[in-house]
Amino acid sequence: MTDTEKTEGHSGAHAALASAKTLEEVLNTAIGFEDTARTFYAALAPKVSKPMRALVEELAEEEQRHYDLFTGVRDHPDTVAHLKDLIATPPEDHKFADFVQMPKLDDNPDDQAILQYAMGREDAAYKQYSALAETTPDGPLRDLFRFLADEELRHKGELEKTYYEIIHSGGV
Amino acid sequence: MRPENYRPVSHPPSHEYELYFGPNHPGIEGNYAIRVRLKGDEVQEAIADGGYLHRGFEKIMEERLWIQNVALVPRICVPDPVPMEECYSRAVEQLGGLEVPARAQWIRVMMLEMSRICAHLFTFGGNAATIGFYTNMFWGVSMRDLFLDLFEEITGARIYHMYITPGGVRRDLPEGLLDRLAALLDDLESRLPDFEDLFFSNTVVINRATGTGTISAEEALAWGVTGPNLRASGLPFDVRRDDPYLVYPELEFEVPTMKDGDALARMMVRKAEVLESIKILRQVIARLPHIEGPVRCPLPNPLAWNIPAGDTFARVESSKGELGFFVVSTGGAKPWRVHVRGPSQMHAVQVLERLLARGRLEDIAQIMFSLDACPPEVDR
Amino acid sequence: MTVETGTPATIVDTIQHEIPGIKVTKQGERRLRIDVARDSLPALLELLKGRLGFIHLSAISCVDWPETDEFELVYHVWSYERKTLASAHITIPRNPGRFVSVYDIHTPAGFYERDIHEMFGVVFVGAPNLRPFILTSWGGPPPMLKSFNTREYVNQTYEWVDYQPDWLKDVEAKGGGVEK
Amino acid sequence: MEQKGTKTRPRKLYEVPNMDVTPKNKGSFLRPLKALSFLFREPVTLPMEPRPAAENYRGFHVNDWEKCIGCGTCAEICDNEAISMVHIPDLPEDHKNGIKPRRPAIDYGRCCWCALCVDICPTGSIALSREYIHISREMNTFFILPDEKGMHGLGYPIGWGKNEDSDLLDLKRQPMGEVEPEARSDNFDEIVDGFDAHTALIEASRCIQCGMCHEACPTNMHAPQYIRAIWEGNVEKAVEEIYRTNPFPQVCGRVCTHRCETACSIGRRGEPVAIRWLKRYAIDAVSPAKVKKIALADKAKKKSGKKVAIVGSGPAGLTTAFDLAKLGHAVTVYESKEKPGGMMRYGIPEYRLPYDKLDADIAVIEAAGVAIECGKAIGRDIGFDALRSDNDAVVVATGLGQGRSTRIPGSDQPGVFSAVDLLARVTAGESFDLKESAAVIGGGNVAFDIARSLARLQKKTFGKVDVTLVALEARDRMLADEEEVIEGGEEGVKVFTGRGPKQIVVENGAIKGLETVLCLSIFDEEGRFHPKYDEADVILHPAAMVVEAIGQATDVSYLGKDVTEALEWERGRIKIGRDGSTAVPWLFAAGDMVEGPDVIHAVAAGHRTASAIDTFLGGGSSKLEAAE
Repeated sequence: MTDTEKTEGHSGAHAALASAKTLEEVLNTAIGFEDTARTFYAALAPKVSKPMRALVEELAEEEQRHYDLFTGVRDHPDTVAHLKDLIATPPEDHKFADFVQMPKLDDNPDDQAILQYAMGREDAAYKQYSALAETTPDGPLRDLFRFLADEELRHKGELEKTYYEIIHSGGV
Repeated sequence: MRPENYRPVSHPPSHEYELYFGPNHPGIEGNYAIRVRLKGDEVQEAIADGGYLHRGFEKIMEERLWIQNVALVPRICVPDPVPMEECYSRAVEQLGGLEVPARAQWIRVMMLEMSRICAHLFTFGGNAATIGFYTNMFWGVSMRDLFLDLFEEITGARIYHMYITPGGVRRDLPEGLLDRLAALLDDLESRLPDFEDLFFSNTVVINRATGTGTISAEEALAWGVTGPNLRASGLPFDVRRDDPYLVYPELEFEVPTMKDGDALARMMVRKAEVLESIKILRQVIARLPHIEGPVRCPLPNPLAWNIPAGDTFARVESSKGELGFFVVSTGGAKPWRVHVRGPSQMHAVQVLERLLARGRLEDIAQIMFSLDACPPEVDR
Repeated sequence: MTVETGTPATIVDTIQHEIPGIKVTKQGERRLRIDVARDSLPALLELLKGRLGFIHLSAISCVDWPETDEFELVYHVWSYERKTLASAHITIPRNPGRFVSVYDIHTPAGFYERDIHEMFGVVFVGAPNLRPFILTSWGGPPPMLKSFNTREYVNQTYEWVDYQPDWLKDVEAKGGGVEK
Repeated sequence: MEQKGTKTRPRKLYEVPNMDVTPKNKGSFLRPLKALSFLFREPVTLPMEPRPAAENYRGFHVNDWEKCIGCGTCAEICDNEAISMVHIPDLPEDHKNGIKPRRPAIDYGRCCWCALCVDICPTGSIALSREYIHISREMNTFFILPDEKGMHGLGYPIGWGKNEDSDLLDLKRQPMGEVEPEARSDNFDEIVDGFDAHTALIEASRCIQCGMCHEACPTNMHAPQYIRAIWEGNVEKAVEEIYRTNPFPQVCGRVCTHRCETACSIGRRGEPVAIRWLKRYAIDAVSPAKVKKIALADKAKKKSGKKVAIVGSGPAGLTTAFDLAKLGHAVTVYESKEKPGGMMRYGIPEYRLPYDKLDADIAVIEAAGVAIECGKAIGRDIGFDALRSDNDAVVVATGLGQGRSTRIPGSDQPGVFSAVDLLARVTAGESFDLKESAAVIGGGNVAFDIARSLARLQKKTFGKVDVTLVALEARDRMLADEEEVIEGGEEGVKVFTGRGPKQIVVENGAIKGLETVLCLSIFDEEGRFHPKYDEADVILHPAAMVVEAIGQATDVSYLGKDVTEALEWERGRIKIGRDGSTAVPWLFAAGDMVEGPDVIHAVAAGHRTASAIDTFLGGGSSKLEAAE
């Protein structure tokens, strides 16, 4: 399962991001990704069965918050300084998602499939941004990629917790 | 007064009068009252009147668990509580089939004999005080206080120890207790000659006590006299020997007796018994350290402890005489009936009434105290 | 002074021989339990005292059995010679609760019968003195009867102390308090 | 009256012994003056201030509020009723672990300082100090609420404290016979023998009636009452007390998670009373016919004319059915499997819970008038709406029948089973492709149930055992009961703790083994369940079949579209009120499918749901003890 398959949501994303120069452009692309994810989940919600709907709506809201966060950073008066303190406490990578298979989402997925799909997306995004952070020289652009990577990782951590609490429940 | 209001009222003949002796605390034993009909100072008739120390033990013991009664029984007899605890515990052990470990038996003998010495030290005081001779009382009671200190060390309480429970005793002896006991016994023995000079061979006391309240051997047997009072009339009967319990068969001790059966004889027997108890305690002090093992057999949870149905009559030789507990169980968690047979029930009522009838007003207190009649046992 | 202790066997034979329908069981080292008809109790005591040396009446115990509506009287007599305690058990109907006094056989019976009369209400015909001794100022029923409820009597007659210490006021202010 | 004053010579009855103590010489009149010598001796002077009491002294009470759990046993044993318990609201209160916000107060107008309270205190918190002076004219100062500082806060040392010799509690549990590992390795006979009458009596006698178990039990069973009944030898009364709250004594007597024993105050310093096994002893000791008579004593005579359908015959469904039937409602239970009992039958191996014992409980429920129709799957054989139309109320209690899969790579192979399905097949006796070596993923009781069942089947077919169990949790934080882990080990189950499943290795169509990675920690900073893996540390556990026992899910497809839409949902489960009611007025839900985790909680939920339905059907206040 190569990386590209994992990120078919971000079509040709890698090339676009690599070529972008200014903070402005990078943030706009990232916001674009969040927007596609949000609309994807929003569209999925009505289709799934009601027990699962709340979960998908939750994911949509989560993406919405990301969207607002990134736009907030973009419109921030002094983006560079703001980025510095945002990177201060990077979350940990629990690596759990590395071992979760990325399912195809049909029209009637169960909660486990939905969560696995979401974690797969976050994991892919995180890997992508951190890879870019590595390859960009020091400076605001590198901080931005670092920030985006942290955000995706934090989101993934949340999803892993939810995954565990739902799947590993029941029985004594 | 109009004739129709006249009603005949009987008055005693002019030369006789009725005296209420008490209710008070004659000597040290406990509140008691005697109604005496006198001619001059010759007692014609005496009627004992108890009930001032009735706490209804037998009734409230029927409403308490077997273990809870351990806290009640010592309070039945004020000067000599330990035999009460032992007698109740043994009755429960007999009914429940409990095996008391050896060490506990020896500790119980130690407690019983120490308590006997304390009670007799009381009578040293009592016999003296009832004829107005108070020094002996101060000496006797102060020696007794040293024993109470040892009781406090062993059991945590001075007089009502609540230490002997069915199945053994509640705790083992503290460190070095036996040595302190041995020292105290030596101290007591060294002081006995002082008591002797001051009181027991005091001509005034001897004259006063001789011939007072005499009980012959047949009368003693007929009236149910037991303990030192019986032995003072010449009959060597002692429950520790006739109906042995605990480890008394393994102990050497004499049963001191006198012949005359009067107040003096009773004093002498009690004084001799103090020596015998000291002898017994010394044997216990020698043997106890070599007797290992638990001090109590395992008991079920006291809140859920049924004693098998049945009845038993346990007897103990208390300082006053033969103490008996008749305990009936219907297999429940509480006794069905506990009848306490205190020795003073004989000495303080019928025996006292008969002896007073032969005596004089000034002898009343001495006669009662020479019998060591203990009102709390009578009233329970 | 040697007093040969009669083996229980000889005691048992003598008793069973003399009094028909009597049941004697050995209840321990120096204990005999005798179940006897109530009418032959005085004769039994006479026999025990006269022939077998049971001269000491240790106690008379009374036990109230409401279910069978009976009093059980137990006469404990001790023999100094044979070093044995014989407990003779008889039962008498609760009402009229009368029985013959054995005072003339054993003087100590005077106290026990008087005590049982006072505590259980049993009337001993021929007893020298059944006047109240302990409960002189008691107007109620014989208190040792199982029917007499001491807790009820206490609650009717006496007041429970109502303590109001400061710590209790604080606890009650917080909504707590003594649990009944 | 004898003649007075004459000296009668005693008739020679007995020989007078040699010990003659008549005073030798009367001594001179002045002898007593020797006592004057005391004037010149040093007087014995004692200090005026109070003498320190002996080490064992029984003085005023002290009570360590940290240790005290407010169980009230001191008040129970006090022979003068001097101790009364005082409720103090702001103290810690935790019914699950047997802690009550109350402390003993002592009335020194009644106390006789016997220290029985100290000797029986389960936690050893109360003791008598060496303080003995208290002088006051103020009556209220004699009623004290002692803390560890004591009556006047002077912190006197403890005099009579808890001590080995005088401890009145029986801290050791009666031994329980069990089948030896060797003898049980290849069969499903019941392991625990159960108490015989004598041992049960002694075990029951250990209970001090403090009632902590009653409050800790999810369905508030009357354990103190039935234990006391067993102790009195009245097993029928014990069964009566049990059926007041639990129609599954045979089941709960064997497999309950015994929350009561966690709260038992004897467990503070010793082993808790074996409350679960005593329940089993009581129900085993009474004939089934007698049990029926006792259990149905409070059955309503008249019929209510109302009909209730219950989907699922697990503990929740059947308890609801039992209560409603006793209230006079017509109840039918629909069960998809061949036999009723749900997880109790198809999830618990027979060595834990024999099926005839389960049937005995169910027989009593059927005797109450509950009709159980097996092999009827709602949604397949009977439509849900058809069910709705001819019933006044419907209860769904289908539990968590579906085993979750880890969905790690290779988990879709034919040799990979879910524990729940496999256990059901073992119960039903259906054959399946048993391999000589097996691996089980999961660390809970279900995982151990399937691991130990496989061990038995392997021993029976292949003569040897090769089962590896892989659990995420560390050894000291296993989800499974301790005895499961120990007994499993005895039966040859190899247990690996702290391992997360990575993938199932498959080579040319056959399973070779299970790869796992080290799991560093399980909970994150906020204490939420979020395992952290160290991908460097990988182990391959050779196995030819794999069973996943990592969780269970509910299948609610039978509800149909519109009911599902009408209901409220929370994380994949129906959202219910405390009494089992749902957003749909006539539909109720109970048991594992809405809230777990075990049989006893399902029974409690069953009671609550039954009383809610009874009210819904207009039955008014239900006679049943509604378990709050």
